[in-house]
Amino acid sequence: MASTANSLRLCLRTSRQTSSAVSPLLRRALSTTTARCGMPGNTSYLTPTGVTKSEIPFYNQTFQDPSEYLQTVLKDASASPRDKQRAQQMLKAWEEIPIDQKRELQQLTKDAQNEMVPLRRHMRTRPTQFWSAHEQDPDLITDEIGEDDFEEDDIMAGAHGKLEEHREYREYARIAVWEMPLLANFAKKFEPPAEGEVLRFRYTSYMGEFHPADRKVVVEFCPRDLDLTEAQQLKLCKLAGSRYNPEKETIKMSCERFEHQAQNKRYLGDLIAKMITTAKDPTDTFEDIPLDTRHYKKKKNQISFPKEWYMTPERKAELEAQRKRSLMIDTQKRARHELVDGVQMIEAGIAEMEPVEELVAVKRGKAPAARPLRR
Amino acid sequence: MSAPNCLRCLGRRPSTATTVTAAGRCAPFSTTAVNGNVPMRAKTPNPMAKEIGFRSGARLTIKKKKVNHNEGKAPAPGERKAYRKKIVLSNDNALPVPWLKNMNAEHLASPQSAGKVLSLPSELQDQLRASEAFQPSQNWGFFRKPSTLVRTETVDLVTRMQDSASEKKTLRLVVTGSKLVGKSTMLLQAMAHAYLNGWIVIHIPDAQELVNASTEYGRIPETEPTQYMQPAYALKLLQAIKKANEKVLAKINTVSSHPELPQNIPVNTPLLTLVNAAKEAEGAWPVFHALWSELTNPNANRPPVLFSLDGLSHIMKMSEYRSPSFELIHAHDLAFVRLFNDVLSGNLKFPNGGAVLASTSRSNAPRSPSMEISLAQRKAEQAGAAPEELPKKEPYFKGYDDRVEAVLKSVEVMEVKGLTKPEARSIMEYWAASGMLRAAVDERTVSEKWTLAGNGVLGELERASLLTMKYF
Amino acid sequence: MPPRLNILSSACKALARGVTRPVTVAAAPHQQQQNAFLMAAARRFSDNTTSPTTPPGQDDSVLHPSMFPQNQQSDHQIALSKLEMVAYGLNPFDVSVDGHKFGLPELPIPSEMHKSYRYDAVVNLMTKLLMKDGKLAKAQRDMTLILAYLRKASTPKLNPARPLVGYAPAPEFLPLDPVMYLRVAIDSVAPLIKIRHFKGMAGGGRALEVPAPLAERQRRRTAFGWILDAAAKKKSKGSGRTMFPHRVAEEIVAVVEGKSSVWDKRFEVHKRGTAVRANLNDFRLKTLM
Amino acid sequence: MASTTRHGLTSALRGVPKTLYTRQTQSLQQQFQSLRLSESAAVTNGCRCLTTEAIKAAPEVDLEALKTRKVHEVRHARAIPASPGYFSRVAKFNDTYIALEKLLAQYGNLPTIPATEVERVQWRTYSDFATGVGEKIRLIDYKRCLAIVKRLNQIHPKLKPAVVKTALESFKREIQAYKNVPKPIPIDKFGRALGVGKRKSSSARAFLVEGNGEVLVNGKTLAEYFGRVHDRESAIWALHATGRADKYNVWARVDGGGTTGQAEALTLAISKALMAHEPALKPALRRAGCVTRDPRRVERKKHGHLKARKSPTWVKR
Repeated sequence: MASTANSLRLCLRTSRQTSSAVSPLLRRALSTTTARCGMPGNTSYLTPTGVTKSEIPFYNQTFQDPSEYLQTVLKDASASPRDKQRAQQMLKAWEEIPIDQKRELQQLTKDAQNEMVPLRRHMRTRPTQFWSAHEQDPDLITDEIGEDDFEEDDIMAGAHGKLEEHREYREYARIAVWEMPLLANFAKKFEPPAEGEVLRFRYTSYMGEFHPADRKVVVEFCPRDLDLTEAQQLKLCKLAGSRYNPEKETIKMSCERFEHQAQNKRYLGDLIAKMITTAKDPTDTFEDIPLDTRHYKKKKNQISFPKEWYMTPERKAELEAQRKRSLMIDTQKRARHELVDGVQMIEAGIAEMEPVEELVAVKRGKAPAARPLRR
Repeated sequence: MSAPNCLRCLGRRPSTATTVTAAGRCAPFSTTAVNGNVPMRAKTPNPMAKEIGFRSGARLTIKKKKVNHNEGKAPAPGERKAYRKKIVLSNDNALPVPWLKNMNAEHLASPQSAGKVLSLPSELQDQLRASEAFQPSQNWGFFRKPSTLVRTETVDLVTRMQDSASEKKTLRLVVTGSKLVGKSTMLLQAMAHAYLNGWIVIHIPDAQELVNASTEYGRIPETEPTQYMQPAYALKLLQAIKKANEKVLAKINTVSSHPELPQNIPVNTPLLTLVNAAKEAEGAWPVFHALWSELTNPNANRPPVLFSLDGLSHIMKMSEYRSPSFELIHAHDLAFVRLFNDVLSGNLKFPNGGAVLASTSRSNAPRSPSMEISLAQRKAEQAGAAPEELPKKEPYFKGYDDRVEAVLKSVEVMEVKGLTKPEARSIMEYWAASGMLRAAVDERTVSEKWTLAGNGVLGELERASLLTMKYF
Repeated sequence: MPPRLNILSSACKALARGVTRPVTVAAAPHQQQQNAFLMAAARRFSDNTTSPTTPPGQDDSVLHPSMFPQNQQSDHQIALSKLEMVAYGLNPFDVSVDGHKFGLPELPIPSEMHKSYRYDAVVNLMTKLLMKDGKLAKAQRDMTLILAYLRKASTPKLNPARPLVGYAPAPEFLPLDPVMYLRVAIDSVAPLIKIRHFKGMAGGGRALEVPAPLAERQRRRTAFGWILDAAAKKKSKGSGRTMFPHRVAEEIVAVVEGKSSVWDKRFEVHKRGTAVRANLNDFRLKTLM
Repeated sequence: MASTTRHGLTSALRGVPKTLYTRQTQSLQQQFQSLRLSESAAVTNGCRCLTTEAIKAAPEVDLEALKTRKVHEVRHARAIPASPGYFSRVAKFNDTYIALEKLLAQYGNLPTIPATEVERVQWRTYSDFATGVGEKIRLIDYKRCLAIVKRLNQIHPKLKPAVVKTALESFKREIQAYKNVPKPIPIDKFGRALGVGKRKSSSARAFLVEGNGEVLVNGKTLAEYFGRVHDRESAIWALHATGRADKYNVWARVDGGGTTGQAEALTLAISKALMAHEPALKPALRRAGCVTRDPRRVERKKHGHLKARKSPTWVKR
């Protein structure tokens, strides 16, 4: 039992080692995947779409035991010498195995064959029905029959979904840990634009997703950077119209007319070139038209802390002098009794007023004056 | 709410309308009276409504609080305005200030009196009152005698007036400044100086009255472009001039006869009689015109003239008046405004010198963009700015007015600023001495009020110290 | 406080205590002058702790020390300690040492220096009573106009039959102190009592009227309420924003002159109070009180 | 075989390092150390729970060890509690109390500093501590406990041993109110102090610098910015009340809210800046009502009300 297992392992290992030379039989013995052919020398295991079966060597033909297969390999011209000598070794190993074991193995493979037949049958992808016509994800293409009945051999669909979710998380976690750091290799240090590079382009990317706005390109430049005379610069600004920002003195234009970024950028570049040429031609410099800045809403005036209030030594001295002066004034006025105090003034003023004759209270009711006057 | 109506009309006795109408004329469930050819009646309360008792249940009755109007008669028309505009120049409660001096002819021109408070002599008070130099919004009524603070700006202005008079030139100047800073007071001081020095003063206290279509107006024949006179205002102004300048006018005689006037005014009659010739409105404008021609007559010896106007921006826009073709009349087509602008723009000169002063207003003033821009330009020029760095006009702004800019092309601009602390101190001492400021006036108090008044804006200083609930 | 500075300051204190005042003042006038100057310098030429007492000093060409305000003892102490600190090589005017630059206002600062109590109590109360719909700014403007009117109004002629409150000054004073004017007017007509009505206690469904004393604030409130009612009945002369305040101000003047109908209200209340004062010891009230 | 696997499992669960098992000199006592209640877990979820600290994956079964060891030793294992007070009413508290007493006995004679000098600590309240421990502690006991704690806290900070510090930690509240002291406002190189004040929904930032009494609010003078004299006064009230109105200049940025709010926000801002310049003025400013921030805001509207408190008029039916 164990010995057979060992021999099986041996075969498996060999088959694993032979990278290019595929052993369909042995592989198939433990695989549920569709029959694929490994063309010798072709390492890719793609299902041969478009390739006719006749061209494929030993398509669907089964070997009784590994030796046959190895023989074919040795015969095969396209096999690499490395494979061939591997095959040699394996053949030797095979010869050494005692006969009864070989027989057992053949028996085993037969059984395996018989079991594998239904599994190995070529799985047809379902014809896309109407409902699943626009389905992107093939996993979601299902036929409703027998979808929900649950025989007790598996976890529920929700649980599968959960697992799927976890797999997704972990995938991104892996990316974050293993691949993101590699981005650092692409890092470039910033170098400021050179003298000649006056145009500043802005692109928009949505991380590979499609977005109607990702074709948009914006260019900003300062007329002063272009080598133009004052008049030409002014004309350029006038041409730019409402794209001119009088505060920053820049012109900012965008284009999303065409389908691709590159086209838009190209268009902008041409446009700027045209504008510059127009600005340069001396036939009509728009002298008579004043620069129109109505489109620009000026920011509220940026107020800032007054410089002359800064506490410099001069300022300090000046303030000291002021305070000294004012204290001097007060003390002098006090000394000369010239400091005007409102309350004292009032008292003094009242004192020198001539006293009014004192009114005497008479008994109530007698005096007519006592009766309150109505308005 | 149609349903209750319908139910109601089911229970209702046949109403007048339904009785009148022939059967089947009205829809069975409608509450509206049929108004086909039926004569509608005056609505009468339905006598049956009560006993049938629809709209039963409690009703919301809001009891109006009865206000008893048992007072006397309402004030006569114009009385309220008179009360509002009443100008009180003295307050017997206020203490007399011993050190206060009366203003005389030289005071305002002398730099020594800068930063001093001077009181107006009674005769001058009457003159200023006649020419409506005092305003009800100014707090004259707090003190025993009306007195003003002589500021450095005042001295500056007055000296310039004197110089122009002595050189027989006409000073053309616009007084600007922020709100409540004392522009009108500056005019008043200028007028005070003029009166004290025997000038002839013509003052238009509020330019708004000229343009807001409040006085009657009429076309002046054979004028191109058509000008409009304001006879009623002319009469008012003439009387003000007469009252204010009586003495001076009595001394001066006419140099030309004025045939256009109804009364014959021979040569060498005193101008006073000429002014008196205006008895009622319709004759007033020619008389004023005659007076004006006399004053501006080049070959005559006249005293210098001060022509002042408050609220400049009113006359720098379209007026409210309408021309016969019902278009708005430009303020410069009104004769008075035209005269003023002639002098202000320098087209017309007073032969013996004088001054024309205008002050902008901040309290009630329409925006006049071209006035603002040109005043800003003048200010920049005086500051010595090169012509290219003057403030520029908005190229695409529609609201500018060339006539206004033409007038203000070469005027001088004087901006009135806030008081300095010494000035503030002196006037606050005056207030305290007259018992209206119950506090010791020392540097700290002064500085504090100065701060509260937005760096010594005079009007704000008054608000902060006189018109306050604060108990000092 | 690091120990070194601690020691130094204590040393300064000791020295300052050691020097007696007469010595500094009399024996060394120059020293005193220096001290005075130092004091001024210490307060950065601010006169925050100045006392109104003016020392006799005629020489005003220079800043003579005797001109400086002198509440002496403490100032000498301060100046001396500062000098000592200088001697110890410390900056005497270091803010961290004494946390002020211009001298400290003496505490407690007067109550009208509190932001919320800046106005006189009466004025404040009256302003709040003038207020409608929570428009305090308008009420305050009205109050200023009232006070301004009182300042300009002619001296009131008192009516001997309608005596003012005890503390009322001579009528000439009143216009010069409008707040006092207002207070006098209100306190004079303020009723001492109000009449409380106990429903159905008098038997036969009649209310039992009992006089109850009023607190000061209540009295003023009632009085000003009456004044406002009287003002509401007046017809205003002018127009514009001065209408209402002038009416109220006129009423206040009328009150002081004894012409106002408010006096009658007060008289009525008092009379009623005296009439029903027997109800105070009514047995039915015993159950309540 | 089966027993071995079970044993492996248990050992894995207990997380006892395998060396314990391999070594023969391993006592039951040691084994049950691993069974003791973990303080932290008890404190967090406030109940006694039988936890093993750090659940590890089962160690790899190595057959040699299985062969060599004699398994019957650990078969009849009985749990012996870690603490002697395990069966008392308030076991954990007793333990802590005893521990504290030990500490006191040990370090009680270290030099102390007077209670006024000790940096203020907020100790946990009785209810807080009791719920934390999850035992029915008597108040009096906790008070005794705290007394010891405070005594230990008085030990001179330089000499206070680490064990004492750690012991005291469990009696301190998580949030120490005394720790958050406001940052002192610096005076920058231009001699300015920046104070920030708020009121209602306005906020103001005021730069205070020595000067001659000029005030600029959003670039305007006081009179231009505040139409109302009352507001101007309250804006510079801090300066007015301390008689500094002519000693400083103010340059302020204000936004939000209405005039009153802005003015009183300025009051607070200026007074804070002033206190940065002259700390000694604080009592005066406090008495002038310029130090406290007025917390009143607009009351929120409630559902079922028309405004904050106004409810719709009652209609019959």
